[in-house]
Amino acid sequence: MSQSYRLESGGKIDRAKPLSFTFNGKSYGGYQGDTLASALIANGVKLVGRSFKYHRPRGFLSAGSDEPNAVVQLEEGAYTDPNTRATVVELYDGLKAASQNCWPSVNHDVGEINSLFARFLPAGFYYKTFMWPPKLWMWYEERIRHAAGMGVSPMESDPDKYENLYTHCDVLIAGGGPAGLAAALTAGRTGARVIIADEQDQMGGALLSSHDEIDGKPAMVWVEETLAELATMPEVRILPRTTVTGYYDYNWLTALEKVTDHKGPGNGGDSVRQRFWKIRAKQVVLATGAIERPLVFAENDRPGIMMASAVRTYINRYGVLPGKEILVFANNDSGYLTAIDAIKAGARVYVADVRANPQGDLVKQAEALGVKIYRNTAITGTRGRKAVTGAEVMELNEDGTDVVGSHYSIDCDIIAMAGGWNPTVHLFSQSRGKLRWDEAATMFVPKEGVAINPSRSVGCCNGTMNLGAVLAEGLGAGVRAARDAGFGDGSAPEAPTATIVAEEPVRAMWEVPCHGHKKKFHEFQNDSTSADLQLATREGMLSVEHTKRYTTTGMGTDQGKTSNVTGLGIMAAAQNRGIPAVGTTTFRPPYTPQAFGAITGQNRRELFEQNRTTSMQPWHESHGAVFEDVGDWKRPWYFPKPGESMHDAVQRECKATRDGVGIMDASTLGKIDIQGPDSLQLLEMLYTNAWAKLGIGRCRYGVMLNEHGMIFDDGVTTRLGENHFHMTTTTGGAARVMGWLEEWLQTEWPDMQVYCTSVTEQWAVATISGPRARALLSELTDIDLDVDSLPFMGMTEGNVAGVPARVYRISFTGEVAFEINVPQAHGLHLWETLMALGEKYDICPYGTETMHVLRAEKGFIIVGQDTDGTCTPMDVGMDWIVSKKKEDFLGKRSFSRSDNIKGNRKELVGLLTEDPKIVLPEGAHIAAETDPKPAMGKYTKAAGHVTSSYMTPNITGPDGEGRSIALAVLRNGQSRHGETITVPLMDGRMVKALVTEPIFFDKEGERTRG
Amino acid sequence: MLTIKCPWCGDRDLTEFAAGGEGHIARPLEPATQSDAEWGDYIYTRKNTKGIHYERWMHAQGCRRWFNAVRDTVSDEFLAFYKTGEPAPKVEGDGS
Amino acid sequence: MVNTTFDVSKISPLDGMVPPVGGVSLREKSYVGKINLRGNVESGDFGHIVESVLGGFVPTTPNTVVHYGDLTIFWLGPDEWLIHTPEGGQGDLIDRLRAALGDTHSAVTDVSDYFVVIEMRGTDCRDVLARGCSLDFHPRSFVADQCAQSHFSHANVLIHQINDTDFDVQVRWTYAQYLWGFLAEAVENMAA
Amino acid sequence: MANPKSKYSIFSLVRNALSYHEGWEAQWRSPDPKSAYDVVIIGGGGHGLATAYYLAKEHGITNVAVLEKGWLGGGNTGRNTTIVRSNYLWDESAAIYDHAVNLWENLSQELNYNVMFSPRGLLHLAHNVHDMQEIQRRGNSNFMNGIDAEMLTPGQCQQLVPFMNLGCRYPVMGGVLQRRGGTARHDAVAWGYARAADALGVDIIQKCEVTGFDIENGVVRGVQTTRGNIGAGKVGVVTAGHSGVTAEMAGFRLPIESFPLQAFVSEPMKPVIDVVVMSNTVHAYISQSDKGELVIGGSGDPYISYSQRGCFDQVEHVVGPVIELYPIFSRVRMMRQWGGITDVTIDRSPVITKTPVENMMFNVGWGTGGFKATPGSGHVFAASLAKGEMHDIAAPFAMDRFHTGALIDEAAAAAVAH
Ligand SMILES: Cc1cc2nc3c(=O)[nH]c(=O)nc-3n(C[C@H](O)[C@H](O)[C@H](O)COP(=O)(O)OP(=O)(O)OC[C@H]3O[C@@H](n4cnc5c(N)ncnc54)[C@H](O)[C@@H]3O)c2cc1C
Ligand SMILES: NC(=O)c1ccc[n+]([C@@H]2O[C@H](COP(=O)([O-])OP(=O)(O)OC[C@H]3O[C@@H](n4cnc5c(N)ncnc54)[C@H](O)[C@@H]3O)[C@@H](O)[C@H]2O)c1
Ligand SMILES: Cc1cc2nc3c(=O)[nH]c(=O)nc-3n(C[C@H](O)[C@H](O)[C@H](O)COP(=O)(O)O)c2cc1C
Ligand SMILES: [Zn+2]
Repeated sequence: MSQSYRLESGGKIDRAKPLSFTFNGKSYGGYQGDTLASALIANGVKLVGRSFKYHRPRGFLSAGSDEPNAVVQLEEGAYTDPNTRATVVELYDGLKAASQNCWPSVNHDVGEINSLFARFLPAGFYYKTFMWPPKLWMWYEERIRHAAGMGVSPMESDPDKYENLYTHCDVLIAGGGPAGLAAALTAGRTGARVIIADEQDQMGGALLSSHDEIDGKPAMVWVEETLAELATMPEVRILPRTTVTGYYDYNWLTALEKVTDHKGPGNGGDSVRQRFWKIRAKQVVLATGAIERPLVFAENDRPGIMMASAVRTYINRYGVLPGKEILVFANNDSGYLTAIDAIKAGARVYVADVRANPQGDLVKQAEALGVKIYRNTAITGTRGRKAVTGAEVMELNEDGTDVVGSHYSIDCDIIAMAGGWNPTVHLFSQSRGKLRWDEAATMFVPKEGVAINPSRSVGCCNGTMNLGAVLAEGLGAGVRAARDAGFGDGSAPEAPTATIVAEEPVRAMWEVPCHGHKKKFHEFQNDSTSADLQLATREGMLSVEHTKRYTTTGMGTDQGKTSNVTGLGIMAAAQNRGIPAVGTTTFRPPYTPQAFGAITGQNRRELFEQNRTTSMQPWHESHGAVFEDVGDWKRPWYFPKPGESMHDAVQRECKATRDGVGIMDASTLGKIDIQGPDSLQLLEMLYTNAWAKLGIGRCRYGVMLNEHGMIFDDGVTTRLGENHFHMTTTTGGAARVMGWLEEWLQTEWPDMQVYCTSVTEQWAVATISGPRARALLSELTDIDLDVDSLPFMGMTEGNVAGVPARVYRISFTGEVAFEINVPQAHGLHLWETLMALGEKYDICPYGTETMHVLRAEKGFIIVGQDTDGTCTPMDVGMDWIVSKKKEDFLGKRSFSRSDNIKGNRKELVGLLTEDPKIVLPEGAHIAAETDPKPAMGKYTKAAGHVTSSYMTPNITGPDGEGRSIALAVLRNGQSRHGETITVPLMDGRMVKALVTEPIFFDKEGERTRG
Repeated sequence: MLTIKCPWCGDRDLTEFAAGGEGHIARPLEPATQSDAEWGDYIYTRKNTKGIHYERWMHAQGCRRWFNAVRDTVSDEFLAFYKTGEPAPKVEGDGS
Repeated sequence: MVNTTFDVSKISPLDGMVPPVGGVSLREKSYVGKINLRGNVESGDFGHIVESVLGGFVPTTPNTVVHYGDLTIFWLGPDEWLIHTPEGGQGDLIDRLRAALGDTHSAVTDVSDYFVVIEMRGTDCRDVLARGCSLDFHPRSFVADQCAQSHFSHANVLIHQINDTDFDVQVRWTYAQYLWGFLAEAVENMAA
Repeated sequence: MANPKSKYSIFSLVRNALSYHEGWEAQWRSPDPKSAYDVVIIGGGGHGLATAYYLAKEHGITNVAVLEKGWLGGGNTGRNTTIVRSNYLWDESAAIYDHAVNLWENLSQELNYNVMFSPRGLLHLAHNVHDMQEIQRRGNSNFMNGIDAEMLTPGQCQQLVPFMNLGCRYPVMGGVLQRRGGTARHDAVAWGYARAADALGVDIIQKCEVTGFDIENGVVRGVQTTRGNIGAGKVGVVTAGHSGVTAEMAGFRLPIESFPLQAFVSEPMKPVIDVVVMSNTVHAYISQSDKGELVIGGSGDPYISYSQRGCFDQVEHVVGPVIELYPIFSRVRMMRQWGGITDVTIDRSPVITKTPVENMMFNVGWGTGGFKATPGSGHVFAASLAKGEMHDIAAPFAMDRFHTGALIDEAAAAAVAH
């Protein structure tokens, strides 16, 4: 029989549904209902992986999400999942898994050599060595990096889909054991909205592995009945396979639901693989149970050394008896439950109990069944290389600090550790709850929560271990949570009767004594031993946080679920103080690791972020535009004709616009409609220039400053009526400016009578520019386009292409230009009409690049390119735009700060390279000196940098062809026109350029006004 | 995830709001008369209180109104919400 | 020479978007007229003047919707409302509002093309909305003719519950395709 | 009194192994505070410890105490994403961060403590034309300042990170690489400085919170602490997240606000990404620690908080771009998530300064990006404290810049500074 450890009957597996799978390339069989771990154990596999540091052989420790050892690489290729706990993987047909952190194989791992040197690799050894010779560190580091890590990252894109969603409820219950189910039942009965989530595939918690009775019937009957009643409640949602991973403020929790993982890769159909829940709960009930603690004894990490409760789970839930000869090592009564179930299942069973003379009910029951009990006994060593084959035991002295007498051997293939219980207080602690150390029970239990995160802990996670009491607590918490959320009166039904066993107290023994220097692990994944903890103490790492980081205790994929408290006990002893004085480390989300893809959910690829486009987009796309990202917009960058490079296209577009007519989509500019009697007053405060004299139907350019006096946006604002303005902003600045206006209006000047409404998307804007623009426009409107009727910086309304439009004579190119605004829905119509009628004018669509070249020819700045948040209007040569008369406007006061008036500021200039064919790279810096061959690094004070730089066909060099132009900021630049400066390039070239005024084309502006 | 009570829309997720920093900072009425130090303090200097903090929020993805709140910056518990222009409520534990 | 015979066409960002197959149907409600209205209902005549034009008072309970004839009026803020009119009806209504308001401090702005409205119909609307919006749409918390501005993933939205099951979602023009894609994927994921 | 320590080396490791490591001494003592010190440093983070070390080492001032309210290195030093680089835009910043990188390069040997400084290269990505202009400007500025910078094409970026999705929503248009940038082991930095300072006689006093100052006629005379009053000739305040609180105690305010900044790690994996990659436009940065976890961070929460935690939306804002840029990490799992308190100035540059109180200097405001400066900051601050005058490199960072307007605005041109 291949599954030689499988019991003939029993367990919640479906023997009628056999499954096959492979581990490390070898095929095995299991059943529906198995986990990968239970199936491997059924097949006698004990060695699963290698530990992090020493590459020691490791097997299965637990049967749940607390597993530190049996961590495997699940599946291959695009579906591979590193670091997957075999104990939570539901078996499916065809599953493939492999050991990690070993080479060439888990059986023969070269890394095991580390184990031989383990003595030289105590905690933190790497801080003490690898320093000489210094050059070699990077070589050592590469070795260290390769030795570390565990699983292997997927190297292909994830084929699976995920989703995340928000939900709200009155009562969220984390954990579906008896406590959680009881709470759900009573909360649900009040009609409250209840969510109960459990990380396992079935509800029932510990009852799935026990023989407990409720009301005289098997406890699972109660579970079934409870689930059946819950299923009738429309407001109750039951979420199996769902881990509550994070508890954030204001009772906001995250949960990860594994929707199709259990079906195997690619078998989920169209469904998402995982669903990430973001839950806002009025009340939370934590019913997360407890995690059993290992005992820290000599050589306690061999495969086959497991948690006692896990052994019991494998027997009762999965029908697997993990060993034939089981030695239970206990410091409390719960190990006897395992002993009893194991002997009943046919194993030979021994118990070594560190307590002097245990005589409780369970002890007696076990003894009666033939379990051999060694009282006052410690395990002092184990045998077996890849699987445990036996243990050495010795008697303890009176206070349990040493072992005495002679040792004797027990042959066994499983050692089941029952070291007591740690309430699963992770979520409670994440909610900022404080813990209390219960000395008698030797456990941390919830003490007090905080007001913003109302929760109740019930059952084992509250330190309540007895099933009857667990149920009573759950039932009570459910109704009270519902009441506090506004449902029911809070009175709880009587709890059913349940199995009660009288238990004797646990004997805390954080480190089990032995003779000699044998390794005793408290942290299995990261190979941290009690000696490491003691070393940390010796080295002065007295804070628990230091010890954690020095020894890496609790820093593995299990985050120390089994190791942390035992570690504290050992530290406390080493430091000669109590566990509460040592304290815990901080519990942080997530409870168990969660896939990044699930957190992202749908927000990926096309839905990662919006692609904002204008109504003219269909035309741009069908005419080959290349797009540029500007904020979240996609804007046409240039329109290459077949075979054209970007350079070719831009030169052509630049020329065509100056010579004839160009058209560009300017719809993305921010637009704000401003109305109200105090609108003018608002503008006077926002802009540096004066606005009072602006006539109706007239436009004016303005720059906006922050209170630091630095430019942060610019644009043209038009007076539409006495108290009505239309403001434009930069594309990227639209939201910022709108927010700026609202903030001042609402918080500083609430008495100003002004309303601002964003109209960015209301208007589609086509700008036509160039000497033939007027002729073209006159073909599709009866608006009088004559210079006198519609002068430069004028605006008029009328029909264009048959739709109502506003036409602004604003120009960013220095040509006669019309910005035609129509309602967005007509934008494409307007554009297509212009293109059709423009054909005979050789109309040329151009993108943002050409716009940038043309405006640079005119010396118009781009905020954010020629300015950077450290530029005043004076710095960019716009003194003219700063009113000297206005008493106040935002930012004005900052101009007179001492640094602003000390001189030597950087100022905008033009640059013309000596060689007209060299286009200076934007960002290149200007040397402060004129040394013809300066060395790199010499110019610790550069004198400025190039902000904009282009080749243009519109300004000719000596050869009659186009040349390069640039804008730059240069210290004292305004007084340096005519000087030649040097620009050292990163490729080593030194480029000479002439400083000019920052305007290269049509200096008088005649073309614009024409 | 903080829950913030917009005085108009009620409890909403933090994600709908823009934080506005310290509240009740009035812009000097006559900036021109301010010394460099006074002006610098107005623009840049903040109480940065550890404890009870009077601050501004804006319901950016909702009704777009600014309002004020009192929050303990250690526990992150909101102690009060009030509209712009209303006087700051006195809350328990505020020593200032 | 002015050409006067333009074949004027309109487009929407949702033209050609494929509706998903599943528990919720998506459809664009095309070319609704939309007016943003600002004013102070707490002092002065604004409220009554507007009432006389609209045929009823603007809603003053936050996040509610009223209907007068073929007008639907949404509360957006304590001094801000959105009016939906039938296609093309906004121009006339803006004129009438402005004329009636005269010098009363107010703002009346055409935002018909600023927004797009997506109709969501079907029993799963709440679950679809939950896939991007943090509001609580449970029938106990959100009822017919309630509205709310919020976000759906990265998009600002105005969500309006129509009846027990159906919702309208209004979104900015340039976010409409993104929102549609998101809603459609949510519908399809739920159906899978 | 000096405290000679046995040297760390492979030999001492072997020697101690033979005695089962029973022979290692404490890396630093845990002394009770003396009644007075020549210099009291407040804040036992990397910067405070480095300051104490250089005071003792370079200025012979060994009667020094470092007072730490919690455990040393438990502030931002112990919770940062460990990115080290010096490719800052402005000359003043470049000077101080490059001073630090120069010290990083020999720090393990200097301290006899392996701080695992790993100059594996730091790549900034550009995702749009504006980004390209920004990185080119910065690269050129670095070039002028003698700081290494290489402009990379998208293809060259791909070579460094073969699985990077160049064609993502905001396509990768290029990058700038600082090869001397990289990471260091955060805890080791605090511990290494602590051990070395302790060896020179510095008292490191943990669980000692400063609650007030004794100031007479504008001169600081000592500090009040949870472990009693301690006299001080000079006081250096290096309290990162709590700089507002300490300034308030001293009677003045700073242009600083304390914001949560969160980070997280994945489960450990075999080496998969060999450089540090930062992406300002999409606000995410990533590296892989020597232990194998992906270490990931982004931008801070927008409201002030002293709770060392933030809200989950910031995590979502970071995970989204990470998956967009590196789709292979979709199935990889987040293992732990945490937050720190960052003291952020308006110009994203630190405040290293004399104060209105005589003999009291502050070195704070490093915000979201001061880990990389640790050695340089401690070095120049120690010199400033020792001489009573600000070191040349520190001088531009004085707090009066917020009055004069001489900001060193690293925020203005680039979006984030980590
Ligand atoms: C998530 C995150 C990521 C980051 N990533 C990077 C990065 O990649 N690269 C980078 O360069 N920087 C990064 N930083 C910033 C960096 O961590 C900090 O700038 C740097 O560590 C500050 O060091 P410090 O020594 O000044 O402060 P800290 O290490 O915070 O030390 C200050 C100490 O002062 C103590 N203290 C405060 N008040 C008192 C008092 N009253 N009495 C006594 N002691 C007191 C505190 O307890 C604390 O230990 C990051 C920060 C965070 C939070
Ligand atoms: N003898 C003892 O000392 C002892 C010890 C342990 C348990 N028990 C028995 O165990 C039962 C305890 O009942 P209970 O309900 O308190 O605990 P439980 O262990 O039965 O249930 C807890 C459940 O919570 C789930 N869970 C834990 N963390 C979770 C998370 N973050 N998200 C989702 N699910 C999570 C677990 O999968 C488990 O199903 C009782 O029957 C008790 O008698 C007894
Ligand atoms: C660079 C770096 C790497 C880390 N790696 C791990 C890790 O491998 N495992 C782990 O559990 N935590 C890791 N942490 C997080 C710490 O456990 C801890 O969360 C962090 O130092 C903040 O402290 P706190 O959570 O105790 O407040 C790492 C932190 C940093 C800064
Ligand atoms: Zn609101």
